[in-house]
Amino acid sequence: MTTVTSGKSMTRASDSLDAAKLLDMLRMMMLIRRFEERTAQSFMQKQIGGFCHIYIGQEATAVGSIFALNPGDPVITAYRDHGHALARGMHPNHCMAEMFGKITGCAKGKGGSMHMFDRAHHMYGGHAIVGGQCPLGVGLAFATMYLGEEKVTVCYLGDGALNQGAFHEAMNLAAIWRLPIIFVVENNSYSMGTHIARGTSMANDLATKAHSYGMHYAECDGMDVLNTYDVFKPLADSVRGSTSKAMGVKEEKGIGPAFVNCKTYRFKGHSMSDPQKYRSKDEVAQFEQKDPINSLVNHLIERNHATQEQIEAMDERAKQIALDAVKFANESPFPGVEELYTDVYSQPFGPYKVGELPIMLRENP
Amino acid sequence: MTTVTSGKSMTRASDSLDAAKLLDMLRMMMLIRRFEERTAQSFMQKQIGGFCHIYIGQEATAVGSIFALNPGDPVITAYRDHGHALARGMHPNHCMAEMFGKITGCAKGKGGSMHMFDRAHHMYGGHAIVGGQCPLGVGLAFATMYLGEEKVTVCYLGDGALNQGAFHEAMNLAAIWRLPIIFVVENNSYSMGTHIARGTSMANDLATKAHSYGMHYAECDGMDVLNTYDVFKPLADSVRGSTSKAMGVKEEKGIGPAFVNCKTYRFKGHSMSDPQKYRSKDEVAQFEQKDPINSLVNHLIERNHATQEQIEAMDERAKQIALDAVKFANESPFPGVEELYTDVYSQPFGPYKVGELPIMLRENP
Amino acid sequence: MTRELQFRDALREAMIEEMVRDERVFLMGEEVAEYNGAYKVSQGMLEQFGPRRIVDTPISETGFAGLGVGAAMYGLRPIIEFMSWSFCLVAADQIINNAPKMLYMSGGQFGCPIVFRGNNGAGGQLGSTHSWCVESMFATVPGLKVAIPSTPRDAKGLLKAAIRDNDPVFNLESERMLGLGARGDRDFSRYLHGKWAPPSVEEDSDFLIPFGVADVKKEGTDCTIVTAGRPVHFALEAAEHLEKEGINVEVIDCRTYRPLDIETIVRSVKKTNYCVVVDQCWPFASIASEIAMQIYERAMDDLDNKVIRVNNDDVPAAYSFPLEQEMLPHARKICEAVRSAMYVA
Amino acid sequence: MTRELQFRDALREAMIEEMVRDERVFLMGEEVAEYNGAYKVSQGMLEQFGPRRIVDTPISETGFAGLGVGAAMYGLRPIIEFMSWSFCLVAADQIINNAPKMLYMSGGQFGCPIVFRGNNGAGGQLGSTHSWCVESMFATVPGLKVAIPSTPRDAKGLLKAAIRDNDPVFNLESERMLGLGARGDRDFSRYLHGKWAPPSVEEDSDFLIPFGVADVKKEGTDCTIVTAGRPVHFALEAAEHLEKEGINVEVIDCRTYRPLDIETIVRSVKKTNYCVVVDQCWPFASIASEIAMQIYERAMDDLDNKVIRVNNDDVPAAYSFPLEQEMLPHARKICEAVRSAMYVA
Ligand SMILES: Cc1ncc(C[n+]2csc(CCOP(=O)(O)OP(=O)(O)O)c2C)c(N)n1
Ligand SMILES: Cc1ncc(C[n+]2csc(CCOP(=O)(O)OP(=O)(O)O)c2C)c(N)n1
Ligand SMILES: [Mg+2]
Ligand SMILES: [Mg+2]
Repeated sequence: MTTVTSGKSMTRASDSLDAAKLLDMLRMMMLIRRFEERTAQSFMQKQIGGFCHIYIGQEATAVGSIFALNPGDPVITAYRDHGHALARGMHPNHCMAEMFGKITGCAKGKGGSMHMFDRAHHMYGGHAIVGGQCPLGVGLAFATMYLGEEKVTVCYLGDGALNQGAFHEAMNLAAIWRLPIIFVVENNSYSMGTHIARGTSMANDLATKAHSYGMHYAECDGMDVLNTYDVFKPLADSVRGSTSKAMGVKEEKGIGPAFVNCKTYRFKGHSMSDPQKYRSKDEVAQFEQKDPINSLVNHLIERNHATQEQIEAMDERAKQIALDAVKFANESPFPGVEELYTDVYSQPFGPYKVGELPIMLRENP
Repeated sequence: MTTVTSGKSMTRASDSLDAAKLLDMLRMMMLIRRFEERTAQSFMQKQIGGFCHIYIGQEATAVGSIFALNPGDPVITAYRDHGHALARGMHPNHCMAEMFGKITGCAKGKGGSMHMFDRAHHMYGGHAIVGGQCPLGVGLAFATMYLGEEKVTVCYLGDGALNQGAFHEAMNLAAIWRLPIIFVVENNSYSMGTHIARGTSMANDLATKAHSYGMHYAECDGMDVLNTYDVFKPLADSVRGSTSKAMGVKEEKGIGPAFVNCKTYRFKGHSMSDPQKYRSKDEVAQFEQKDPINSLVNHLIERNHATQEQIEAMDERAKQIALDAVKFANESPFPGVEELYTDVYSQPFGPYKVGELPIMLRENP
Repeated sequence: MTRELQFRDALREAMIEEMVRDERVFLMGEEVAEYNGAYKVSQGMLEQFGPRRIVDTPISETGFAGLGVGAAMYGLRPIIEFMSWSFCLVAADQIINNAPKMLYMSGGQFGCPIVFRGNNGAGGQLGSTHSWCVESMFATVPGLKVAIPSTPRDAKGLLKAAIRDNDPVFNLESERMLGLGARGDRDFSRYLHGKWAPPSVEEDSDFLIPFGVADVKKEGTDCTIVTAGRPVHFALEAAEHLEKEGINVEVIDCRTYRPLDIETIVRSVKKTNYCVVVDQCWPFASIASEIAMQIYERAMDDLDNKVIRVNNDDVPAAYSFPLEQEMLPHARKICEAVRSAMYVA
Repeated sequence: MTRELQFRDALREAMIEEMVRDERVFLMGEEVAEYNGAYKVSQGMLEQFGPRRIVDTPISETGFAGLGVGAAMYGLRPIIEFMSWSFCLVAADQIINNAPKMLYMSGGQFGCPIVFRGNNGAGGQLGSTHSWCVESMFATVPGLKVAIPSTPRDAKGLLKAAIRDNDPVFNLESERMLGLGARGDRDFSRYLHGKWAPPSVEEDSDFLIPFGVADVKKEGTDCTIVTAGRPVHFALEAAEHLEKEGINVEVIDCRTYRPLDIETIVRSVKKTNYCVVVDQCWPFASIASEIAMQIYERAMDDLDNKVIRVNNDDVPAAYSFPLEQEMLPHARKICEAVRSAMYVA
């Protein structure tokens, strides 16, 4: 119960990844990066509205963890969710179109930046109320256990969510029922302008928080996609399919829930309207030294897994995909006002109507 | 930060209590016991309505802790609150009359068993939503710190409240601001029919929960009033008047907040309508051996602080006071229906009216 | 032959039948399993279904309400019991942000077939924090459905329909009604006989009461009383009194507030030309305000007087017995409202 | 001379003046101090008052809302900022159980002089969980007072009154209005000139707008529009359009919903004989239903047609710009409602 793992002291799971897989990881991080650059640009051009939280800097967190999962493992996160959606497999077009508020978006424009859902890819959404996704994640894990499935749910949260009651209730429920869930704190040290040390007691010792729930604790370098993978791969495998005597099984399987402190950093402001006076340019620059994409590139080049040209080509490709997504979003139509009254109820009454599924699902149900 | 104190290894604070003080403690525990017997009886006779939670068995907890406080230290608790109200100094007549729903009750019959308030005695109420009093307690402590007062707030909660988000948010706020507050879990092992081990992860190690907030932890034998006092007296004195740099002071005083695990037991059911199938008669009998009143009686007699006759006279007196309280409650009038519209607003409008203070306060403002 | 069935048994029958029928349905809440339910609604269900499907929770309403929503997104069909709806306030975000909006926010991808149920309204002298009536606050939220049964028959039929519904349903029961059916004829009231007990499972295992269909609990000619839930019984009590005065009221039980069957209400008002709306919430922006407003919208010209509403007094619930009794929308208030609506001095 | 004062500055002035006046007043909330407020309402206040009185919190709404209630019981006068009222749902129990009922439950012993304030209603494309309008849900709760200002003048006067009030006040601001006053004449609208800016502190440090006093924001003769908060601006926009059509509406700003100044509303309806009620909540059991109902109760005979209400569409708030815009109770809907109320085809 009081274990602390960091992926460093063990045989590294990533050692068994072949070059193709490593290049996939890089490709995905590049895609997220270029996609987010376009997102930011489109926001400035007022093609995207609402709150918009950019994932740049944290790419290794989503990619390193999600690559460690099986395709059917449920994933759920907070509002800073573009990276997770893409890493889980959402097509960039549908992701961008959603932010443009277009009918071709993953949620037909009804959700926006903070609410990326993709049923086909087991992405149970971005959620905008801080901490609110944690009980939902527990529900996903409960459902997989209830159905006897061999799955692990990954529930991401920001460090700011550590202070919400919902998070604590979720941790406790997961623990008493040994649910197959991993809570991942994407610990970028800030919730808006509040440094974690101002908002969270014992911020420097999240292990004790996990242990206070009797939960397995691990930490990883969220700026290093391989280290993140190294921590998540074995952890996900041991959490997956956990069962509990409390739910009536005779023999308990799996290690039950776990908590991962993923130390990362966001290179951009909290949202697009953040003047960032709470941190120094130096601090940002220091973390930019640890750019997760550069690190993986260096790793690949050192090991001759890729050439500089290949890398550049990949990056060009990522840029192109991001640009295509903007084009797709731009050219897509807005939902008609009749969409106001669809998707309110599955069994509608009065003025309500059943909606059509988003084209994303109709293409890939 | 990782201290654990239990009152056993240190010089005992209770050693310096003179016989008179010890007899006061006994008198109060006896009063609570006899008062609660009458409460239960009156409930069976349908003179008391609603939910009614009897404190019998837990007397040492309220008495041992409250006797360690200064008169002005704020106290707040949950719905099992008769013992705290009496220990804090509320007249039994007003306490009983409240449960009878009479105008002479501490809250003019508007609050009932679960809501015992006494402004003159710094009793900030019993509160009926599990865990809901924890943020309020933090607010009391914040106010005393804000005003620069030398006070400590004691916030009681049941073990069931450990699972509520409100409790966790309160713990964190208290910790980051070093508020002068002691959270006291009256750990009677059950929330209704749920044993703590079924509802709370790491139920056997609450120290880690406290430490996960960087909070001082102590535990005491809540069946032993002297041990309880021993733990609370030095603790209250070191928490009292704590200050915090976060609030702008230069030099921090006090040890900040603390958390006490007070192991106790309720001899009666959860409420008056509990068939108690979740625990064995043996278990109850075993704890009855540790009756807090008997223990103190034995202690006093062994040390020749009192004779058996004196003790019996005290108990007779307690019975008489309880009986008088019932008589007082019985003979008091119900509030008139015009009371429906008083005390809704301090600055009323429309149909509302300013209320008169309860006679309890008019007599002792 | 009418079964003598308590309200609590009807709720239990509904859950058991649906759990037998559909493996995805489970019941979760505080003390629902080993304790057999704080109010014995789930008595025996742990024994029948085991700890996987009848799940005791810690006191963590945000946690287990949200768990239910997540499980529903995954395809299960949770029944989440709040020991009292008063305790749902600590879970408000989960039940009114997540449950009703998931389908919309996800563009139709993730529905939320979940039932939240428990005691609503004043119990007996529980004081202001424990006496919430949540229908006014929550029926305003698009995405939810709200049922509020008044008899064992309706309790069973509505709850079964709720469990089969693909949308989130709030089922508002009443601690004061759980024992109805066991206290002799007073409860059955001569108006309700046929409408009292549901068919047994042998007779009809698919006995469902569809949402949005109001029920005329007592026919009458002189004045329409619109209500639902526990106040139906206040209204029937008032009907008995008024009958002695020669006033023959019609009592309409909305059964669900969302959807609201305004057609049935309007039809009755067009017949009686007088209307009283009774609801157990506080008056301001209440269900009663809404129903009255909708009656004006659709039948103003048929009204021979104003619509009169009867609510809780606009004050927090007091503990003291006489105060609590007076606060409720009780029969005497309803009688007065009907007389006043009908210009009877 | 009217000052060019933004809504957000008016809120800040109110807080600063009251904090200078009364040492017991403090401001607490997320990002209110070092960040100078997520929306710059509290800009500079940390510098002026220090960290004891301008307090940054973690994201713990239940914790700090409850803290405020406890501190108020002790005698302080907290101002608790919710970055958005949408986030108050996680604190619902503290704000609607503890704050408004403490005085009652304690039999008058412990009052709760506290202000909860923040942005209410749709921001700009924030989606359904971030676009709550809480007035319908919360104005139903006895023990609370609810203010909803529409101009910088009212914002200052009402907030100062709220801070001095001895009861819990919910002050419902609007992200869409914080910048009003900086965008040129459109905001000032020719109807509002005199009613725009409050006096400066030098002119009147006790400038308070009493609760329960509605304000006729525009006089008119043909139809009464009753509203408050942001929709006042929709109504004024509608008024401009309608004026061109020869319809001269009267726009009444309730300013507080609880207490509600029904007299002023009724007086106007008696004059115009037509009425439209506009509120930014969802229609069912809304403020609009309530106000309409009260108008029927008091002035039915003076109405020459039904009261028409304009609300948000009865659907969750969508993110997409055209959907969100259409959902709101905007000027076009109001114009249509007025025409229909007045039988103008
Ligand atoms: C309950 C609630 N309170 C406040 C907010 C406003 N808010 C949105 S994001 C945020 C900061 C969250 O920080 P963190 O959890 O660390 O995530 P990060 O932005 O760093 O990814 C705040 C306060 C909210 N969405 N929900
Ligand atoms: C939020 C909430 N949920 C449920 C309840 C119902 N309830 C009242 S007391 C109780 C058990 C509490 O147990 P504990 O905290 O251990 O206190 P004890 O009764 O042992 O003193 C429950 C579930 C409540 N009052 N509030
Ligand atoms: Mg963060
Ligand atoms: Mg207990």
